[in-house]
Amino acid sequence: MTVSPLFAWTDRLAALPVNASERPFLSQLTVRASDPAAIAAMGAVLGVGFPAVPCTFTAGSGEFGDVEVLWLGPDEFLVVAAPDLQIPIEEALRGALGSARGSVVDTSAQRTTVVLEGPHVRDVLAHGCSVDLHPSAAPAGTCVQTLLARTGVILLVTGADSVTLLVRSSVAEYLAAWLSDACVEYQT
Amino acid sequence: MSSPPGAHLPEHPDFLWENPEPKASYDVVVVGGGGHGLATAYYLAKVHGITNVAVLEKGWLAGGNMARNTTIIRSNYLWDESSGIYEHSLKLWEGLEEDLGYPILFDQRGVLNLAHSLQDVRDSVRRVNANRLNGIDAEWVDPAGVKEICPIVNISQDVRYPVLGATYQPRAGIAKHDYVAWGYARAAHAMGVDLIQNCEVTGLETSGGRITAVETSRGRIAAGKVALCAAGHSSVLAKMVGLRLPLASHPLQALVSELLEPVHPTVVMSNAVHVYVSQAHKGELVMGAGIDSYNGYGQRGSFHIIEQQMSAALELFPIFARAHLLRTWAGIVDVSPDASPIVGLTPVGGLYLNCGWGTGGFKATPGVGHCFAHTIANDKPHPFNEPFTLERFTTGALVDEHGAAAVAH
Amino acid sequence: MQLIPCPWCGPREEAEFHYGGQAHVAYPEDPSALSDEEWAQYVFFRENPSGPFAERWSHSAGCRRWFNAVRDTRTHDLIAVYRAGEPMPEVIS
Amino acid sequence: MNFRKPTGGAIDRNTVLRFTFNGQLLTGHPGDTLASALLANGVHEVGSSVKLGRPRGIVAAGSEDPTSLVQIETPYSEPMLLATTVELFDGLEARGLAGQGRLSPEPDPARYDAKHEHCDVLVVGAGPAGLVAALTAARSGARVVLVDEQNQAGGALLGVDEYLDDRPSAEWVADIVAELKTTPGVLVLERTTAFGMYQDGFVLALQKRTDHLGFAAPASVARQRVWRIRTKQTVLATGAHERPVVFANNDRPGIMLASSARTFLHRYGVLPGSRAVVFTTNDSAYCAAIDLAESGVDIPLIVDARPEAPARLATECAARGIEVRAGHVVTGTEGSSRVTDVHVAPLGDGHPDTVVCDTLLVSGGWNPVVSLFSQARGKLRYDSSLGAFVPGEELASVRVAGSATGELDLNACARQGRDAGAAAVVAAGFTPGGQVPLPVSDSRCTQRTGLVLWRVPGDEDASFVDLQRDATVTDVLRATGAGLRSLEHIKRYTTIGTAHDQGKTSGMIAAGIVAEALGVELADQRPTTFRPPYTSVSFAALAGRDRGELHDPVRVTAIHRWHVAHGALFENVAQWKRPWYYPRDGEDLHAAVLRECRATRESVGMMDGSTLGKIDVQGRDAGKFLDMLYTNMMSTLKVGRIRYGVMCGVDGMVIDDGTVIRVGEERFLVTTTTGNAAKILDWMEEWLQTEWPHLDVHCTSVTEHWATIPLVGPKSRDVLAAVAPSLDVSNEAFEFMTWHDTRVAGVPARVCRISFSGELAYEINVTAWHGLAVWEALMEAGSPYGITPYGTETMHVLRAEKGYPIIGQETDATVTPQDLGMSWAVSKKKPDFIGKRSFSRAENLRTDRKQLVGLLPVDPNVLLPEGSQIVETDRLPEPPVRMLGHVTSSYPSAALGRTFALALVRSGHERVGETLYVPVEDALVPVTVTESVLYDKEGARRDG
Repeated sequence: MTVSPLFAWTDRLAALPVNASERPFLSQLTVRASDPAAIAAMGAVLGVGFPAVPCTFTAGSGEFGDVEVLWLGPDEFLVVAAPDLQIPIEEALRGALGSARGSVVDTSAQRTTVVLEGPHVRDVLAHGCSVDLHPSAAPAGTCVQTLLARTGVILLVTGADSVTLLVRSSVAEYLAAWLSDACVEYQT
Repeated sequence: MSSPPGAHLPEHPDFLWENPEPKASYDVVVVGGGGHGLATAYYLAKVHGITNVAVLEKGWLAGGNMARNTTIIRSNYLWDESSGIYEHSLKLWEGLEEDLGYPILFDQRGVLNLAHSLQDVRDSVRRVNANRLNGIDAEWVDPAGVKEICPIVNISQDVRYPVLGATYQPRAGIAKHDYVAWGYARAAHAMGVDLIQNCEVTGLETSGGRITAVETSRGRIAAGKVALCAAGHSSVLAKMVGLRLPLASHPLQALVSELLEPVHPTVVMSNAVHVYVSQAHKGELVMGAGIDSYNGYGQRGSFHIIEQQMSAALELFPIFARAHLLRTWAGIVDVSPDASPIVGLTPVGGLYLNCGWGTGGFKATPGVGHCFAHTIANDKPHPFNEPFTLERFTTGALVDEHGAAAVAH
Repeated sequence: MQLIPCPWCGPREEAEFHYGGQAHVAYPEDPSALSDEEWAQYVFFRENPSGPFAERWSHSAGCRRWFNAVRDTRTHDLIAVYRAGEPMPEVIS
Repeated sequence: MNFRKPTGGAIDRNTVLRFTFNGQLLTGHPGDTLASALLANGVHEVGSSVKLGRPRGIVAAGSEDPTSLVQIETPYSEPMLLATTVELFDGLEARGLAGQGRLSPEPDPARYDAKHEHCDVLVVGAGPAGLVAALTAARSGARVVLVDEQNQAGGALLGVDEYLDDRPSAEWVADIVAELKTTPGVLVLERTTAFGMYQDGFVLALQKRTDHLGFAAPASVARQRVWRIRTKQTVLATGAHERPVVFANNDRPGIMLASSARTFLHRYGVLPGSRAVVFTTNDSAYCAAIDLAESGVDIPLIVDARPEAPARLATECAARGIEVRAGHVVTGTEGSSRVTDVHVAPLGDGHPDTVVCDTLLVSGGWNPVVSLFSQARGKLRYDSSLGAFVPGEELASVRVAGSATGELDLNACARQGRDAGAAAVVAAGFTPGGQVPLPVSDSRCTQRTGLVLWRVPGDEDASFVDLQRDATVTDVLRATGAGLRSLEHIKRYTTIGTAHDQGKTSGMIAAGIVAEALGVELADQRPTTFRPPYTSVSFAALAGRDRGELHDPVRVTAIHRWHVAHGALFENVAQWKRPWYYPRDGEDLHAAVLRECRATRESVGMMDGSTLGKIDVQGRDAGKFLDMLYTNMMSTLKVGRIRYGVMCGVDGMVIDDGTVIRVGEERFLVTTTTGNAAKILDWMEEWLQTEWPHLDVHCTSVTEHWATIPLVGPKSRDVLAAVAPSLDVSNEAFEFMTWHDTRVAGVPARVCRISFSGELAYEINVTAWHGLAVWEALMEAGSPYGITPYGTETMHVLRAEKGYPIIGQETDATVTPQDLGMSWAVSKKKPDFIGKRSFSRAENLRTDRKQLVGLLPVDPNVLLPEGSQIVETDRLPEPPVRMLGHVTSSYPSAALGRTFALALVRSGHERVGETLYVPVEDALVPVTVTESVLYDKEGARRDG
């Protein structure tokens, strides 16, 4: 039996005007690499090229289904895929990395994922996030690591009115509580 | 309606000091006309009879950290070396009003240092026990005792960082900073010390390994001895003679509310949540926060520090919710690696150093003024500042008030 | 609050960063060859100028990269930022 | 008596609002402020002065007012608000203050929040200059934010009845606001005061969102919001404040700034009195006089300090029966709770004449509002024709427009706004759009320069410079006479400018009087520093929603819910909540911990160790890297094995400890203490990125990926065997300090054989998602053995019995590994590691360092308080007493059948066997110094 960090919050999150929902148990692998060939090879095995531009993510589909690759730093990426794929993906990535300098670490349970949708998303986040989320500054495809209120998050802009947050599992409930509070004014 | 209690401070005297032109030469030039510089000049004249002294201030007297601090006075430091000099200072505070003939509003209303974790409790009890064996009044009080001393503290155990108890020093308190500085200035002036404002030191002249003069924005002033009391600017001055100091100058912010009826009878400090607060004589809440992280001489800090401080303050004092922030400001504090000062001789003959007080300088004013004057007069440290050498960073004999989880400010 | 241009992520609020003091203070090649005085200089002594200062920052809540900056400590204005390993731009006169 | 005009003003006369002031029931209308409603009821006396108890009235109409301080009592008590900025609502109760407010002991029920906003151009102030600036910027397509402290746009136009382009100014304003509000990318914030201007275009603004709604304020809406605005360019159109002239008894209620009286008239339809004398140094007050006269106020006299009155305005006055006396000044007033007479005399010398009145309107000129410009580090310049400090330089990203520059002509102000708006958008990378036409006003008052007059000679003791602080000309002259020269000193001596208004109307006058007294030029004087906030901001607004459970994140493990359900009490460790102990009915801490310890040592216990920091270290140089970080050798560790390690700072002091697991040839997993997890990862990254970028090593935090469960006690092997059938748990197959990957309770697990208690123990690591299930499976498998969950306190006792230190409890940043008796963990072989060089400093070589030892109280039932100090003698000498060290940990021990302690003691290692003394309250408790390991010294229990 598995329990996700926000399992007790499902109903409360769903009732928020940002239609929040946890996407638990995703496969997540932290990749450190800087060798272009190795990065290309890893992209190839996933079927999605690694993001070349800071603060963006790429998405695509391949052998492991839908995969997103998040830019976390100049030599750091987070690969996100459907549940239960972390072991084969880790193996595939290790294979692609080969002897190049780098690392692959299964961090699937390190963070959980919360999807927010609807017209209030940017407003609600602006109560705690100092990064400019205006569509002109943060179009779909944006991936920033920043602070939301008093905790760190990875924030993905996935569409016009949709944002995905990745948050450390231990503070997920704080994030949920904060979101609930920040949403109060937007509740109809 | 009648005048509210406490809203009216004692008048300053009709005469404070003259504004002389600098003389060509002094026996001792004190660089920095803050509390420490003025106190040093005062004790040089009073205790050692050295009155051919100039205090050089680049701005206005006591306009730096002296004008910007939250005036907490206490001596309940952990280490013997620290409690020695701070307790020496506290004893001088206790007689200072009479000594200076100036109403400095020294008010021994006690200081509570709150503990919020089990380790805080252990560290606090350790400090209380050390204080008592050093002859310093100190007690450990439980949350109910905290409430008794300061009824507005939230001692609910349901909050994020509940109050688990506190150390209490009854003899600690506050004073009125301008009154203290002006008291020293007036008394020093009366004994013949020249107080020279708008006089920035731009160079230190040495000859044969000995200080000979200071260059200033108002010309060269020859000096038998030079004593640096420049707080945040100490590194800049020391560098003029090639002396490197283990200091970093940081912004330290503080703030004040409007005048409020008395609600806060003591001083409360909480290192864990970075708040210290008292209600000053006229009724304003005076609060300080943690230092800004970066080096800065700009006398301004970052506003998120103030916001964090407010949220922490309201956890401890819900009653402050609708008090209003009236004014914020920042000083420049010179922080040493062990959060203890550097007071003593330097490799340059006749050049003396008093710096590194970080956030704790105000409370030390009389004590360090007294000891530093002794050091200058005798070319030898006073026993109370003997441990605070520059050499300790080489030998490793630090007085680590920072690392030892003792309390800053 | 300063807006600090992370060389990787662009301008972000100061609250996302961790300060690291003076830049370009290398760990000694062979500490055992140093005198106590020299070792103390490395451990405890840093420049503390009033004016341009080459210093280190880490974008701790962002990409977690350390980088260097030249900042005027009088105004707190950032004059330049540059990535770790890059030479200091010639902005200090 | 009713001073409300039958028509005029932006108020709703059809709705009556009832309010109580100083116990008196009064009425007003929507659109009123408390001040305008009081004046409409003929109430001028609001409170009293802080020092002298003299009556205080209403001087100004806005946030610059120095006197109208009130305490609001409904719907929630709030101190020290200005009647001029409190919007009236039905049921408002307020009382005047004597300079001091009162904090309510009741919890504040309101919500507060903050919001980040980003823009290309921020315009502060929605007067004519600000509106034109904002519209100019908006038309370029830039993102624009316009903030204004009033509840409606218009600025100074709200207080006049001018026509712009032949129509009421309100229509001109409304058109611009309407266009702004419909332009995409434009945010207009009313009731929003920009109070702080920081670096890099960071502006803080406070929005009062529900205060005006009174009891009708929705509980769900944040009452106040702090806007954190990050802008590329700022246009400051902050306007100017009229200032008074100081004369004898200038503080009586009924004495008001002329433009403010005009504002009360036009904005609220309120007359300041029945008969008003006007005292001015410039033209603007003539407009106030004429407007009031036309509204039925008797204006017997305009006293103009200038040698000649402006001809056209004087003619207009004459036509309305208003006498104008040029070259005259007001020298004093009479009255107690309200002015009744004004003394008028020729400027210089002359016999005073007395004029009866109930109102005295004063204008001494205008002070541009330069607070934010100054906060932005803009330099100020003294303008001698205005008698005021004005912006003295151009800043790259901050422009000033309108009367904030000292310009007082409306058309010129609007032009400045347009120019500033255009320049701002260009600087922000946009092209200005359609040009905004500049309005032409029909205002009478066109002459701009007046006479700079700070004070009229007279009774200096009653000539008030700061009405709120009761600071007089006498005080200023005493200060200069005392030798003070700096305005900052004089401010402190007199307290001028330190009240709620921060000297908005008094500061400039004080500077002028000082300059006169010292005979110096104001141009050579440095004004006192403007500091944030521009107007006061409640503490609660600044705390925002970071309160209560949102004050600081609580971190919990995947098993937290179980601990709560099973009655654990929690300890805060950094941000984590860790189970402290699990009391059963009637148990206190000691009873529960004795039970938990006994169960663990005698059978089996387990705890949630998930909070330990875990860092994956990979790369070819991982071993080399760890060799530099740890005092002991890690590169020689064999795959499959585990080693305990200590880390020091460069100063040689212990900073952390933990286990290092060699996962593969190029891969380690290191653990840190709970509180230091982030710090140690940062520490590693710092060294890797800034010192050793050539090393092939990467560090990744996996703290929360893993749930970690130490399973401890002689029966732990049996329990583990029951849940890990595929694992050979025998001592031979699974040695101490090795690890195995297996399945526990059906899920993949890494099991490490390490022990922090001396007992046979396993640390089970599973993915956090499985943590709770595995925990429950272990509880079930252990139930035949009475498996007992234990918390941090029991963990501390068990490790202390073995003499294992806790970082942060036995150490305090002054303790070396050698002090802890861990020389065995300090490599002699490695040429270098962080901290090594510091070990050979003089202080580290002393033999009398404080060292970790055990202490056994001679009386085995005496529990030493942790934090107790230790002395050498059985009698205390007079202070200061020489202290040898302190008790770091102290517990009753089930295993030892007695109490014991750990302590740091000077020369402790040499003192084993000695008797020392611990002062506990008034007694000295004798203790015997022992080795730090007190239980199972030979390690017999480790293998079960």
